Amino acid sequence: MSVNLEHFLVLSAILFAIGLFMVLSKRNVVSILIGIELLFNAVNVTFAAFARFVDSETALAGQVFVIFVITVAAAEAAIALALAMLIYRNRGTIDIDEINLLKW
Amino acid sequence: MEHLLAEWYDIRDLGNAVGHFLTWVDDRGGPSWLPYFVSGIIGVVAILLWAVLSQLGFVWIERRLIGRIQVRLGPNRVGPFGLLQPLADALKVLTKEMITPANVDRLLFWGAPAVVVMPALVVFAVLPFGEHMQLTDLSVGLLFVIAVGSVNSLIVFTAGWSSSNKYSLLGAMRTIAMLISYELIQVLALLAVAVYTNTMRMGGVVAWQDHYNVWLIFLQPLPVFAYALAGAVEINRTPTDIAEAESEIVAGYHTEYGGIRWGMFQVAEYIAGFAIAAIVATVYLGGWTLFGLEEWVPGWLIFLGKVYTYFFLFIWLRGTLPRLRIDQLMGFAWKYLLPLMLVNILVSGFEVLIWQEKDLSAGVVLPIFAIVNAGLTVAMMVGWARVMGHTGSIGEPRRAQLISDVGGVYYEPLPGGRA
Amino acid sequence: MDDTGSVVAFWALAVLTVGSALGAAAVRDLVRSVVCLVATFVGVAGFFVLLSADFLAVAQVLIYAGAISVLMVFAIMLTPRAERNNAETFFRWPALAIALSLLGTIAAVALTTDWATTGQGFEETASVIGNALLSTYVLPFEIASVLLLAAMVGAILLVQED
Amino acid sequence: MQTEPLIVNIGPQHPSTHGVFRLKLSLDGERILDADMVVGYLHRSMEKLAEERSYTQNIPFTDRTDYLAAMTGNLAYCLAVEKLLGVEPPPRAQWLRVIMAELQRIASHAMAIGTFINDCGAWQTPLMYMFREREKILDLFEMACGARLTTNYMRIGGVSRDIPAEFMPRATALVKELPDRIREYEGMGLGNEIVVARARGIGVLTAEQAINSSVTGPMLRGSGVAWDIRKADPYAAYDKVQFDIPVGTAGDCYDRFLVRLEELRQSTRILEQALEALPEGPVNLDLPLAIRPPVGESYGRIESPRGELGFYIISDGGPSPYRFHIRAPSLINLTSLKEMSVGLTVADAIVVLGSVDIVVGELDR
Repeated sequence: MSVNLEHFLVLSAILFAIGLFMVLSKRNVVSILIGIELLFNAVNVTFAAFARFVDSETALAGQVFVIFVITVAAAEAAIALALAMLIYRNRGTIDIDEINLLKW
Repeated sequence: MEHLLAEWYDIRDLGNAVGHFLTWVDDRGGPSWLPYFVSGIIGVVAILLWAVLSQLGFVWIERRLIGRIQVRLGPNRVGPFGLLQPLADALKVLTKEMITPANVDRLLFWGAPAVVVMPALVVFAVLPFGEHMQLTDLSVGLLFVIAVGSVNSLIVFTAGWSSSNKYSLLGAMRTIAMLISYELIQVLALLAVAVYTNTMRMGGVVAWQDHYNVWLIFLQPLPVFAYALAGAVEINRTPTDIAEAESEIVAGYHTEYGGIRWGMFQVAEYIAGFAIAAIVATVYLGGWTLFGLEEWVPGWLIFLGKVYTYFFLFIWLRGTLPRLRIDQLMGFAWKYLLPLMLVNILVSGFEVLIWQEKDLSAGVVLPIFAIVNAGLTVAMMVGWARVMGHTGSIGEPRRAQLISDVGGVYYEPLPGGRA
Repeated sequence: MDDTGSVVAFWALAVLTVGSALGAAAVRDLVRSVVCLVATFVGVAGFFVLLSADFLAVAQVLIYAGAISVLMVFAIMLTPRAERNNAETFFRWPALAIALSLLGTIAAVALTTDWATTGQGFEETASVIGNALLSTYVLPFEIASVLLLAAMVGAILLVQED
Repeated sequence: MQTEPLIVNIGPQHPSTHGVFRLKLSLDGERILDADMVVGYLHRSMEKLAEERSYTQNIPFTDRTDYLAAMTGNLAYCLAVEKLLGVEPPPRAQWLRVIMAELQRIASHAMAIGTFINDCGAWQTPLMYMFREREKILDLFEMACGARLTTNYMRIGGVSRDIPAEFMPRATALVKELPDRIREYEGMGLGNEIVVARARGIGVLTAEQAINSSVTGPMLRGSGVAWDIRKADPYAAYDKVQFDIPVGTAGDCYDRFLVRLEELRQSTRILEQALEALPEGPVNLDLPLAIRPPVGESYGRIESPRGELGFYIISDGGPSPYRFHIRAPSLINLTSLKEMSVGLTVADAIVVLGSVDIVVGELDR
């Protein structure tokens, strides 16, 4: 029995699906953010798995890319949570069903 | 591995005995993973045993020492010199009732003390107790210890939040705020070390110090100070025990815990204290080496000596200093330490660059760097304090004014609205 | 990667990661959801170690488990208790369908493609990544730092009171 | 943003409230929006009980109001009753009263300083040092009257008994070593950057505010008002001793701390003079135990370690007071707590509370 690239890919696909489900269906802005973080993590695992398993000249490029993803994720989380705070401050709720100013 | 090993009875490095045992296991046949498994188990059990025994010992030492500092005797009734006091304490904690208040988030409330010891213990996995006495020499050991420490804050927060107690909540928020600030300081402190030693392996850092026969504390005086402070913040020791400030918020995040659950927090705090002491000893104080003495004295004894000496500092500070306020502590991190640490990294980078580019001999440059860095540290610390407008308590009156007649009013508001 | 240790580690981590990710999606209380998320992050860090990306693993723990989740906890704490549920909108079943079909697609692609694999792990990743960041990828590196700065300033501006 | 303040109850059971006192804080994060003090958890109805007992039987009550300064409590009450009776105790009793009151002041201030640094977050060390001297003083009290805390030593018309022979050498030795000890305390508190950082500029009470809210004692002097009843309205033998009034200038916790430290020195100075001047003679007027003062009212006040301690007594000519009221400095000093602590943080509020130096037994009689 061994662990191959496919194992990691399927695993990250599962993580991705869970994250996607949360992003699409959750009511709370913070829950949606949790989903987005799961998406990022799924992608990161894929990157690292490809870097590890796939035969390539620049094998570590995948890991470097993960670094960038983590950086962007940190920035994204900070901004998104600031936005959530702002929405809460202005609208008194962080329920996305209630945040419908752009809906007509 | 084998070619490095001395005889099994060479206790200068207990790794020898373990290595021989593993070869013996390997020779008996069996699956290939067995030696790894066995060595892992041995390492984990050894670290656990050491941590718990040290903790028990230091409960007694701390209480006696603090007693000595406070002109009293300390525990002296249970056993000779009160030596069995830690056992009595442990028994008491074990038999006390664990109260679960109403309205707590039960799962998190019970879970937090169960896992709180883990991060502190995991740190020891990358710390070399001796040349071969290291569970794993992770290539990013320096970052690893910080990363694990940051997990600790989350557990503490969980404990405080789930208690549904306002004191706990305040303590938890304080913990998080402080740890985020001081994590940055820790990273910058250890980054300067990585700049110098060109490695993030703990073993590599020790080897570097051994090779150049110099401790990093001499080359990096500012980071040592910063790391020591950040470590004290992380383990909630005075003068930075703000998260469990007894006089303000009772016991902070573990106010609602009793019995062995409280005991787990206590154990975790001690072990985290040992972890900080061990990191400082490894990174800045030469780890298990002592300028050649490790040839004769077991390296792990040297290492433990350094760890315990450093831990003694914590005890001393606890017996001596009052507590800072949280905004003072945070301001110190962001306004004072952070700029200095950034400058320090720049300086370290320049020094390493000069050293490498000019191809100078270590014997010449390292003493110069040490003197330059020490001077620079003092100059920066004093100068930046002046720039920040801190004059210290020098300007404050040391005596009240003495008046011989009643009735006068001598009130003057403080200058600059320092309220 | 066929030694027993790796296999056992993979499956253990898989159970931890997927289980806690499911937990993050399923539990009702938002704080518990974040705790589950932290467990997921730690599991993913474990995968990074398995994939001989130890620098990534540490960065993962440091940034995701140490910083981002703390940020989320703060955001949750700043909202009132009534807002701390983790419920779904009416879009639950369609979302589940979309997610499952995507999972199926990715899994099918992953399993049917013939990847040009090699068995080599990496020895020392941190220094190689560091060199790469400051040579090949110096432009993205700088852009990322500008992005972080912008995000920092933006976040402060956004939540500034009046 | 709609936020609601976090209400945190400091006390009634809390390590830093020095007893069962409750401080209700409204917090915005860590900042105090409102501070509300709730007293009454230790109310023992002493003022009413005293109306049912004879004048002499009431003396033990005065031990138990300010239990950290029982001697001064006794003294104030006895002064009030003596005023009512129009009697003057013999000189030896007057000097003994000064000695006991000043010893008590040192013991009480030592406790106040120790707990203050404790409230700043020190881990018991200053308190233990202060206790060292306090123990010696309590030993002296034990010699004089057999009790350490609730002394019940003063009597109407003098003191209950003369001091034993071994009292004087012990007291003289103590007074000799006190200046050194005080220097030690000074180093412990003022030589410590953290104490200064925690106390300077915190809990400012201007002279005007202090006077308006009838604050007395070290708090008033810390706000820069030179006021001391020992000088303004001398009692016992205080008109025969030399001492100065220490005053602060800024009215913050630090200055109150300075004033208390300096008062330790001044008390030592008074003790030196009093031990020197102690005359021979009777210590008591030997009044009968059951006295019936003439109809009238009197107010006896002294400078207790915490401020002006006054006993207001109305006599209807009967064997027990018609009205017995205590002006407790702890309670009145504490009323300015809100003024001092709003706008500060939780940690500061504890320091401010420590600098007020309350005794809950006096807060709720």
